[in-house]
Amino acid sequence: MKFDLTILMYIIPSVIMFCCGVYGFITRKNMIAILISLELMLNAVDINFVVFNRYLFPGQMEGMMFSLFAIAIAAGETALAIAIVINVYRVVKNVDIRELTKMKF
Amino acid sequence: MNLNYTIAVLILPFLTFVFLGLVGVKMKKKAAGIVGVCSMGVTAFIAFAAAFTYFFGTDQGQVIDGVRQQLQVFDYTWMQFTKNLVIKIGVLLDPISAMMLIVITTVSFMVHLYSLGYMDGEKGFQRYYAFLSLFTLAMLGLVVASNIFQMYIFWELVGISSYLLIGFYYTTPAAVAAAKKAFIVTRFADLGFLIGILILSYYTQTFDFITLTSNPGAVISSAGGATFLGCSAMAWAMTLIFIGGAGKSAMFPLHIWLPDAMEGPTPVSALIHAATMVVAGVYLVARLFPIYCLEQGTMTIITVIGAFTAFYAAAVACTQSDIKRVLAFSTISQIAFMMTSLGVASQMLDNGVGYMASMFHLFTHAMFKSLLFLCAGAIIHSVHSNEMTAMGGLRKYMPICNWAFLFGCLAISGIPPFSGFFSKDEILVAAYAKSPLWGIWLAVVAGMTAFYMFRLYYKIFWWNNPDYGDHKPHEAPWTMTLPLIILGLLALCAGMIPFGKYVNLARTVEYESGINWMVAGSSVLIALIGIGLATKLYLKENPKPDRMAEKTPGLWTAAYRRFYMDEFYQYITHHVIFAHVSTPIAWFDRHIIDGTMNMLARVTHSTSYSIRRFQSGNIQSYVWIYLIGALALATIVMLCVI
Amino acid sequence: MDYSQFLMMPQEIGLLIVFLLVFLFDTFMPKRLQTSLSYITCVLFAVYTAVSMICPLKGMAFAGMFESTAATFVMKQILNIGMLIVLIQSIKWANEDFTIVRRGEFYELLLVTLFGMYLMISARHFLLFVIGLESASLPLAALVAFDKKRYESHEAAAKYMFTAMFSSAIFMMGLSFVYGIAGSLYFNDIAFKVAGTPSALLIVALAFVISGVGFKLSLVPFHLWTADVYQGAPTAVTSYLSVISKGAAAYAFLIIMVQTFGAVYSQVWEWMLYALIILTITLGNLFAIRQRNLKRFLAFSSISQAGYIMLGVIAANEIGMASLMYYVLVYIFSNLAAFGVISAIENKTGRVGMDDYNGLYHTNPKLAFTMMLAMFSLGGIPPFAGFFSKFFIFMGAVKTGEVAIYILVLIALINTIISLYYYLLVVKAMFIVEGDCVVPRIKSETSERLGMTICTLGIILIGPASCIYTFLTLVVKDGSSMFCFIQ
Amino acid sequence: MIFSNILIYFVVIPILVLGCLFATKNIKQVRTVVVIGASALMVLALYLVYSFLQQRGAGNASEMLFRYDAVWFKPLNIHFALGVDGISVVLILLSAFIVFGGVFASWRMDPLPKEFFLWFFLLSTGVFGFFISIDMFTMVMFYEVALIPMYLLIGVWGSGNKRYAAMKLTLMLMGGSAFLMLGVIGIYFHSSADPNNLTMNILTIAQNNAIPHSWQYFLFPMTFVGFGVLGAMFPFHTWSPDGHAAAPTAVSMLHAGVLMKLGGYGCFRIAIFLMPFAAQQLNWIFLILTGISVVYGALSACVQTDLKYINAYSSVSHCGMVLFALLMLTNTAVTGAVLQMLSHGLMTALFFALIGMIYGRTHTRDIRKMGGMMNIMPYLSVCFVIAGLASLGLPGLSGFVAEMNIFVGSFMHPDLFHRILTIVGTTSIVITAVYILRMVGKLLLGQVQDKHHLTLTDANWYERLSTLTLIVGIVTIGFFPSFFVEIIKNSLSFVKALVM
Repeated sequence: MKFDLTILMYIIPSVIMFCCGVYGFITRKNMIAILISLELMLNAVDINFVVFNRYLFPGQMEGMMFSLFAIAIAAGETALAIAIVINVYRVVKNVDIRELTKMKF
Repeated sequence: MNLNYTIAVLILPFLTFVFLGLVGVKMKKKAAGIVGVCSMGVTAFIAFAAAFTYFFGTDQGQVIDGVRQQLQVFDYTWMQFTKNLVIKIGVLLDPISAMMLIVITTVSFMVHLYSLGYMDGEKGFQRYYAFLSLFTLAMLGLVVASNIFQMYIFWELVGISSYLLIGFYYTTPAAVAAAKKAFIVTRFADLGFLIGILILSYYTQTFDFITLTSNPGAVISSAGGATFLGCSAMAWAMTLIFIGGAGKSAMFPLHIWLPDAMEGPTPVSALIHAATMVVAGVYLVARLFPIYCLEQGTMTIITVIGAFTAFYAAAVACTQSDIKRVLAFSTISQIAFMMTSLGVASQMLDNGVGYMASMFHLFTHAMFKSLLFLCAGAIIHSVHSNEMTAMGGLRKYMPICNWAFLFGCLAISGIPPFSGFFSKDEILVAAYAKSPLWGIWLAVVAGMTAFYMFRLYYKIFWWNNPDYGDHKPHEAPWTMTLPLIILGLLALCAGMIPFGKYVNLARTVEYESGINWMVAGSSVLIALIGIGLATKLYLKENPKPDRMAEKTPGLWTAAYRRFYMDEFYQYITHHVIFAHVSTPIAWFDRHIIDGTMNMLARVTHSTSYSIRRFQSGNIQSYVWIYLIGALALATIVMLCVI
Repeated sequence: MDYSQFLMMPQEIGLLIVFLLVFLFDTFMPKRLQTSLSYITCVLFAVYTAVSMICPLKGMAFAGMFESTAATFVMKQILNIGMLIVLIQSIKWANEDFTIVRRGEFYELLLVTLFGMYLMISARHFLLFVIGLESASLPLAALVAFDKKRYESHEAAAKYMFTAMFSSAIFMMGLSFVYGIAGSLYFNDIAFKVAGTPSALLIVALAFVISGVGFKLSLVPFHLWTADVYQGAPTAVTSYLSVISKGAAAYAFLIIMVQTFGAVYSQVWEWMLYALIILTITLGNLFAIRQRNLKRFLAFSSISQAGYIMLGVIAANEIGMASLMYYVLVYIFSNLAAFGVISAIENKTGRVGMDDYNGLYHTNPKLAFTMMLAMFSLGGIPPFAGFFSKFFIFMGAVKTGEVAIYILVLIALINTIISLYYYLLVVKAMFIVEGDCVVPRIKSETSERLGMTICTLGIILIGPASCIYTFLTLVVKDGSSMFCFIQ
Repeated sequence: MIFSNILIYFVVIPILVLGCLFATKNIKQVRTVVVIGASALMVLALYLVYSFLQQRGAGNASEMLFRYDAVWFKPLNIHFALGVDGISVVLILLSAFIVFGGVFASWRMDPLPKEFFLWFFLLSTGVFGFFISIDMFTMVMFYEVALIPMYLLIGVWGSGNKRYAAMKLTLMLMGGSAFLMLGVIGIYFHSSADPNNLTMNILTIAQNNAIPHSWQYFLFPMTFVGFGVLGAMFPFHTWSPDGHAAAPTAVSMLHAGVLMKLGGYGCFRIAIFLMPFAAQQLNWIFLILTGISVVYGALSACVQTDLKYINAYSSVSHCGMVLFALLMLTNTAVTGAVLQMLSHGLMTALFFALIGMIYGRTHTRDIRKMGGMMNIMPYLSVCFVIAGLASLGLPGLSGFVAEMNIFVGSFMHPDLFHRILTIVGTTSIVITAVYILRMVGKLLLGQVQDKHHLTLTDANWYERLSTLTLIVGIVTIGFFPSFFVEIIKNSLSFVKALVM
């Protein structure tokens, strides 16, 4: 496999996006912000798939299809995550992820 | 008549032992004693019959071409190590074993009889007879052993029965300690014996005495020049075997157990620690004598150790105050005589007169020493003390005992015509023949013997006349005096036997031996000097002996304390082995070895505790570790692959 | 579209039918019959399990994205058995006042996750696999949060959800790389493409993929959610998580690794797994030593068990695969026995601490006995099934013949001593420690007893009954062509 | 049919006993069941010896008799294979004796007698199973079956620091079995030159003799250390003092008497037998270790004050002797090792039984606090003395024949190094005498130390039965060693062809 310049132009931003997502996940306190970071990561994945499909394997649609499914899954995940966050909020009146450390060691 | 029946001398005591051991407790004491005595009587009868048939019979092929044959009259394979190395339980009849049969059964029977009176009323009377039977069995098995491993087996059994009998009064701490000491010291020596057997059998591939002794040259050459630490393998083997014998026969420096062993009942001392067991070492050397003959180095060791022990024990005996201790040291000294005699003997020199003398002395010594011990027993029985200070003037109260004891003393001092004279004379002859040094040395020791024996005699029967109070000493009952009389007579006349005709190294029927009057005269003279000195010092109560002791305090105390040998051993065992070997090992085991195991557990635990912060409960740190983990996986593999 | 291909997935369809029936019952059942829902579910599921036994079909569906083989069929049946036991054991809990209003959801979610696991097992295309993976894990997050009145349940759900999302993002990132390299997401196609010297991208991709599946299996260092979630979740869900979810993931992991990346076995993922196994077993054990909460304790124990299961993957041969399935089966019985006891006691007294079990034998001998059998089986003590499964999985690993694997197995074996230590701690608490037992004499429900009896019988019988292992080997042999890529 | 084979009953009977015990209601029933079970085992063992000898007498010279072979796990070629040779036969007999004695020694077990006997018989199942197996898998399985009950037996019914001791013992022994398991698996994968024909059957493996030498260097230490832990080999012996000190009487008996024999038997049957090459090449390492065990255990015993510790260290010494002799690889030494197993089994069991009985009366095991027991309980004391004498190798009792076979056999080794080690080993007979006599002297002889002891009673009937059983064994071996040597002999001629 050879990366030409065009593909890199897409891949590098997507990797940066992914890293930003990871960074956000690790540094943010607010759970919603963390969810947003997760979305960034998942979207980077989608970009990857689409770009690989478009530039490397143009004769098929596998990557595209995967992206579609991944988006759907991400949506489902987020919905569920938000539900859980709300649940947590109801109990502790807080969405700071660093407060969720009652169970440890 | 076939000599196979000789095996009965082993079976009978064994059955008696088992019988008395199992049902003895349920029996009346008297009955148990009578069972023991009768069984011993029958055993003695059989042994005598066997011995007499052997020496005087003609129809068994005992004598071929004027040489007495070694007869293997019983043979049973007990355990087979390999095709050649087989432990057999057998009966080997040859001059020395036949002679020993007589000695052992005689003394044993006397002691059995004597004990009826002596042990009367003791707790554990039945047990006592059971152990006596066990001892007799072991001792007889030892002497008739047809192979060296059988000898070792019975050797051990002798040791254990000695342990049991010394510790007979098991509630007395001193007896318990003495028994333990006796067993462990002899066990230590037995280790040498065992290793010696291992080496010997490794090279010769046989345990059998007949095979070993009939061709000693082949035995020596079988090692094929193998050496270990500069000495030939056979020299090691024979020296180690001698160490076994030295332990049993209480040679210096392994003698320390014998004086303590006097804590046992006196008849036991008479039987085991005077007449029979302690001569086992001598017997062992005699048994393997043809091989020893060819190992001159070992022979020198035997001679030196024997001669030194003889002197040492005699010196100690001069100062002891416990009558049994004196007798014990005298026993050590006398056995050392026999040992030296073997050491100086050789095939070439004088046709092995030393060998014959040694056996002869063994024979006579058994008679007069057991007599002396039994007398001592009778005295203790009536005075209730072992100490000379509690005695004196007993000749009036115990005339038979007095005469018997005097006979014994004369015999041991070598005054003709008592038996000791003849045998000791032969020993001196052999020693002179080897080297005048040994001869003079032994003659001096013989003088000392006469001195301390008469010191003992006078202190007991003369000296002063203390006030015995209500408990006047009295003559012992007939069961005790009868053996004294018989043994006294034996002590008187046993020397008259033309011993050399029956027992000699070449086992020939014809044997030239006569009294060497030169040697005999001088030795008698020395003995008389010793007796005279003792008479001067001890006949009547006087302060001279004490003054003499005060003049040489160091020497006297040292001799009285047996030249500190016990303290030395005590130091070695308790302060070196127990305190500086065993205790550190036990500590090492608990703290280092076990500590390592515990440490493994503790390290696991503390690791577990210290890594708990990874499980911090914080999702972000979880994710962080997750990511690092995934990347690390990739990195490591990348580094390896690319 | 060829509808006949749905015939290739009878188990999935059966499960869907069960799901629908439960859903219908739940929706239209009159209130007074509500308590019977749990029994109905159990019966339905049992019937389904039994019926599906008779029609093992082999073949492909959806253009080869879905494959049904003898092995997948058996694996699903194994999961079914575990599921059945979980269902039986949870009856008591589901009928509690608090849960009864929502227990319909409980069963539906459980069945859906199982469906997802079926897909994971049968997937031969990563798209289907991801769908299976997600549908197996998302409902579980809801289940973990099921116990609304307990704070721990929420915390656990949040932890599970966030880490799961993160891990699936990483996993899909890895997949995108794989796609970039291979141009296909079919397992078989990828297998041909990845052969040869591995590129850096492939190694990163593999690390990501492994971490994604390792998350489900809770391999160290992807395991950190496990303990918290196991502790926080309702016991019924914990037991489900610890056995069924883990079993399905293990099998899927094996298939992915062997069938897809077999060509880079000795170059790449053998060593990755090597490190993971050592870490997983050792750290799992080290953490387990200190635990006083039994659910948390079993979480760490299950982490280390996962390490042992992975030995079957690193073996990458038929014995390894058969042993892996066997191990999962045994593990289901052993772990569910333990959870059965825990939930029986928790339901009555609310206690899950190890100290609460002190002297349990004196008040509840049968529970203590069952627990002890479970512990022994988990610790690999004969004649219980755990011994056999451990022995076979070691044999599978050693069959590779590499010295490194011998060392790995040795490390694993030494770790069994540590694990034995903490399993014995439980036994010690129940049998040896004196003092008054805080747990009174309990009369457990019939359903609980039934569940425990099944597990006990399983623990005792599965080992010596050699036909099971033999059967699994035959099943594996049937699809052994997938090992042809292993290099 | 498997049930036509006599051997299987050695496993079936204990399992039946287990089943019956579950059904028992009171102590009387428990006792009835266990007595019947133990007696049945004893009768069976005697019958086995009888029929074994009969078969040998009829000229059946094959190495293993009573063979039975059934495929168990076909894919891995694991069989349920049974067979005994002379060594296993005598060890089975020993186990039966000790189980019998152990049942009576724990007659008054309290609390939970039923559970006690459950574990007790589970342990027996393992022991017998181990001895009758010739398939490595079943051997390892039964081996571990025998180990694990120890944990509960010590933990629940023990005394003193029992939790620590039980855990330590179990973990150390299982640690050994971890090495062992790897060794066994390794052997399996090298058992045959043909990779499709791998086997767990030790006879086949020995016949194939296909384990590459390089692998033997690895697998031999694995298996030897694995079993050596149970045989109390030097650095791995520390479970023994603690474990024995904490264990209840019958458990100590069974453990020291039988279980430690599994170690020696396993070392022989798996390590040495299957890997003769490595056994010859590597034996010097293990000879040094076991030689240390022999002397070191004995020296440690000299300064202990707890009766059980003395005996535990003495076991270390004596069991070290077993392994020591096995490694010498000479016919006589191996015979000696087997005899030593028998002898040590019986006399240690007797020792532990007596210590338990004395402890049950005086409630102390410190020899400094006791004395003069001979006056108070003559029967027990006499038994104690007999056990002691057997231990220090008195001719006529079992210890002597074993040790002499070992020493003579070891000394026949052509290598000087081995002979010197043998001499080091022989020193143990002196050290043994030291600690045995010290123990006997302090405990039994002398004055009564504690006047409360004066009221104690002597043995009752079940204690007498228990001790007598063992003494009969000790004396029988001591008097008729050739009977046992005869049983073992055929098994060794086959070994000899392989090893020497």
